[in-house]
Amino acid sequence: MSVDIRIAGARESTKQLDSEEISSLVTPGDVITTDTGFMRGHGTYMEDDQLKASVAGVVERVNKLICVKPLKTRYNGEVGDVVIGRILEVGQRRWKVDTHSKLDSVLMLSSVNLPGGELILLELLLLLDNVTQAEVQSVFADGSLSLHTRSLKYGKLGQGVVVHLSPSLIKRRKTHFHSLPCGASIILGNNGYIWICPTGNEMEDKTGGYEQNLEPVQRADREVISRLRNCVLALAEHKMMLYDTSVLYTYEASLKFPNI
Amino acid sequence: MAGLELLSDQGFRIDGRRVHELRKIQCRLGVFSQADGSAYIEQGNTKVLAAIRGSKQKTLHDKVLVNCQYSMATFSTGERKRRPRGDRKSQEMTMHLRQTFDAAILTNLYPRSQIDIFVEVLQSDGGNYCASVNAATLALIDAGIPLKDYVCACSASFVNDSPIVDINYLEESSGKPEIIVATLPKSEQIVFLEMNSRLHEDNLSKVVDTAVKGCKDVYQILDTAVRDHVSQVATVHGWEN
Amino acid sequence: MKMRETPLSNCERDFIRSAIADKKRLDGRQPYDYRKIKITFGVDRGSCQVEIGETRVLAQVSSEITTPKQTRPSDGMLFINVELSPMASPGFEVGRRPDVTVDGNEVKIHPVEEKDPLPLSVHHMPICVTFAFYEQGKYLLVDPTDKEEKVMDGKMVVGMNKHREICSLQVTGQMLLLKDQVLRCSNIAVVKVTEITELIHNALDNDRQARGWETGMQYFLVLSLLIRVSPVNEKKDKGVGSIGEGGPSAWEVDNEMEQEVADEIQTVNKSDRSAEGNSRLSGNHGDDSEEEATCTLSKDDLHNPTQLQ
Amino acid sequence: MVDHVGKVVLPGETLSDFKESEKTYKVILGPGLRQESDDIIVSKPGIVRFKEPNVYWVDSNQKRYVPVKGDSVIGIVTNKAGDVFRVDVGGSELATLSYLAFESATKRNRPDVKVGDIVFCKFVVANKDMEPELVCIDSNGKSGGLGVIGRDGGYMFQTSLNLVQKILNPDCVLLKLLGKRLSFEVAIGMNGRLWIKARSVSETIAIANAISASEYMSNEQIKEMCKRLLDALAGF
Repeated sequence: MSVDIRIAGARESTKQLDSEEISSLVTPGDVITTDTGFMRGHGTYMEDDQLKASVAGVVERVNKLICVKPLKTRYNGEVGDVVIGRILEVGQRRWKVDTHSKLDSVLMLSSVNLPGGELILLELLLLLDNVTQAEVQSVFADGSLSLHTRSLKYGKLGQGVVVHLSPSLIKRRKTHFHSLPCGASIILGNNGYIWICPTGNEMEDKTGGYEQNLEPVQRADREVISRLRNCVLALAEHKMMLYDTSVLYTYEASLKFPNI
Repeated sequence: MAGLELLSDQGFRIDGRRVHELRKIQCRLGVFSQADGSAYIEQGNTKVLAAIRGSKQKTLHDKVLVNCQYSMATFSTGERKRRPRGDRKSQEMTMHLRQTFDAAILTNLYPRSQIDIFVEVLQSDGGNYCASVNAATLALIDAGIPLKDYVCACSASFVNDSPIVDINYLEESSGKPEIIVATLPKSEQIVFLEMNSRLHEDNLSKVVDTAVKGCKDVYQILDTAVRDHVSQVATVHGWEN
Repeated sequence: MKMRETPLSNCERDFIRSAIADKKRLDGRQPYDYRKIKITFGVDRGSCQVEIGETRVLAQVSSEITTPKQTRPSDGMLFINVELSPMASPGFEVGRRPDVTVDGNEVKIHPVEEKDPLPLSVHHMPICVTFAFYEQGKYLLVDPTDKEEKVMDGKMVVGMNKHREICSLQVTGQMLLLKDQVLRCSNIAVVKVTEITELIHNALDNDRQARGWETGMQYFLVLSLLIRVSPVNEKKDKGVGSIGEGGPSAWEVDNEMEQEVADEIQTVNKSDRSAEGNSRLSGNHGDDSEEEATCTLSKDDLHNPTQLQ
Repeated sequence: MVDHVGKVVLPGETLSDFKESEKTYKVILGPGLRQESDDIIVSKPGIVRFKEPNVYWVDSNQKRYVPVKGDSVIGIVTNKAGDVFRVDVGGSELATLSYLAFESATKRNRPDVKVGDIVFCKFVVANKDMEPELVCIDSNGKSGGLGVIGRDGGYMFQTSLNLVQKILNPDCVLLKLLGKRLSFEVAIGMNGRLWIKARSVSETIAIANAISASEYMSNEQIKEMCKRLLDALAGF
């Protein structure tokens, strides 16, 4: 086995760029505009009739709305987003879910497709620390999210791995579920949580995942999952956007190194 | 320390700086992957790490609760000393940091949540508060937490009728006045101000000016670092299009 | 256990704010007025009680001989111990009104037989003045009360002596100030400090007369110690003084705080060494010995400290 | 016992010879008196009071408010917890106030109450074993003056429990005197809190200070003080 050690200082950064290249880059306190005709979006605030940035990032302008998108942030939910969450607390009629947003999200019992239409004890459906996949149903005034798992696509996730990344790395696409040809499925949650699992056990039985398959996953599958996970982390390390193609290409490229 | 000359006739200080010169500042954002935001800063021989973690559900119904934890590594000073978290100095520093950032963070944007700011002094050579504030500011920016402006802190003293900026440990312990200022550099608003030892009121203005100027210089350096960091990441993101 | 403090209602907050905007205060003072200050000296020497409005602080000084720190063999030590009793306010968060009262004393043993207790040479007397700011510094109050402090954006405490030397300065709270505002406060502080210094001097004069002995220019002394110490340089001083604010910071966690503060004592006079305490907390600092007055007392004085009371 | 009335008693003293009701042969003991087997023991220092036909109690200068069913109090909303507001009334624990206990409140139509608001309300449950509970309506569902107050100004302050009793006493001239010359609104809570709203900030401050100052004054002194106060206000 060969070991390669480098000190941190010897690491090459991916690209050396002059910060002048991006003109719309702002840092907190920078004045974006003094024109009062604009609307204040995320990452900005008004002071003395000036629109100023409150975060460091790139200015985005949609018609009259100006916002600043920071590099790294907690997940700001939008209706319709696919998210992966972890159950934090089982309540009377709802679950509290960690979705990497600023406040805990809630999944109401009424927003869950109950298997067979029966009322089952909440604990039996989703336990503490279970991972679930859901869609954002609505956003409350304080920014916390209400989730639903009404479609059979959503529900509890069984065996697999979660990877936590920055939400800004996930490219918004039509679909976020992908069964990759390498024998594993990947769900790229808009909230930056990514789920990788063996293809087959989740997607086939459309029960919403509440009947759990506890059969051991084959070693070959586990290897594929681990490799995929490393590919995802490698992409994130280099701040590359994540979507099915980028993941797949990375995976294929990684096959050249069978022992990693 | 009797014969120590803080300022030579030629206008040089103990470590060879001139009166208005800061120590060398080096910094880096995003040093940890687990924290929501993190930063590392060196100001001369003072080295500080800061990390941010957000969003535990706490009950301040209308704004975010800013919580700080300041600690000094056991090896941070010449004398090896255990410094449990409850240490008085740390508590005081913790409280000052909290107040500073309470004023600078747009706290009303995150009701019912909490932002934890962890600051660890790895090596101490004077200006711990200043380096901590600067590091925490960078970490907050890294975490994408909305701030009114950067918060930059700088110290100043008054020796031989002339104000000196960014004082190191030797200058700090000389018994001369020490003034610590944290400002929002663009508007020159003072967020935090503390002074020890005796200083004649007539000189106050001069020394505060020096410290505020120091803050602006620190700001230039931090801003360059942030812009480099953001643009580096932003280009690979493909955000420019 | 920390008792629950009565929360401040929106109604009170709004009212106090609007009153301040109107340049009115709940107790009828003008914005720059101080509350009534009352200084009472205790029967024993070295104790003093100061009342500022409804805030009371008791200070007691005592001294003892200890081994000096190895690093500073010729210096004594000054300890300041501030206790905020839960009686003062339920759920003490920030020390209430800071303020004033610096009493020091000093002890020296030279040749053992003739003990001559001296008053601690307090070189200057720092007085703390508190300013409260409202609406980002638009309104300014001197000497805020408990309720006014609860409503304020932040405050600034200036410790200054009558020579216009600032000894400590602290801005706390979440607010943004401009340099000019700071300077304006320090100018107001000059006036207030002069007034209060005057008041303290008067109180001391009265006390001295009441005790019927002459202490020279300086303050009162406390104890004489009969301890046999042979080395010449053995002299230190332990003073327990209560001083206002300074570092209210750490007080939130427990109500008792013991701060070992800076120790810097110089030998000033060859024959009678006096110690000067230097405290960062209180800003009581001395290195210019302007009024170095000492006095010698007879044994009788010492043994009947309460005479003429 | 009758000779005890009006005297100062201390905790631990035993009292006897109570005047019983003629019909039931019973004696009613109020705060500060406790029965232990056959003895009646004093549990608070204060002055023994008696009211016809058979009610005894000890008047003490107690600072802590103890909730009593039916008392009107001024509380501060400290928290919203699900279906109830948690209200500080100065008692040993927070009282609850259901959001349905407001005039014309329904499950859908929640009352507009914010944390930090002050509410004028009445105790419906107040005993030592249960959490005290408040309402802002009477049995007919009408507010009758109860509810959120102080939204549009006014000042709330804390006085002693005794002072509140004193100004509510019909013999006390304070409010009548002030009311003659000044127009103001006042809400008096039995927990020692008063809310006042006069025409201007300075009048409100003056009235509040007058009330606080009147605690140990006789009616004569109060008259004198009011006269001076009103003169001073006229000179504003």
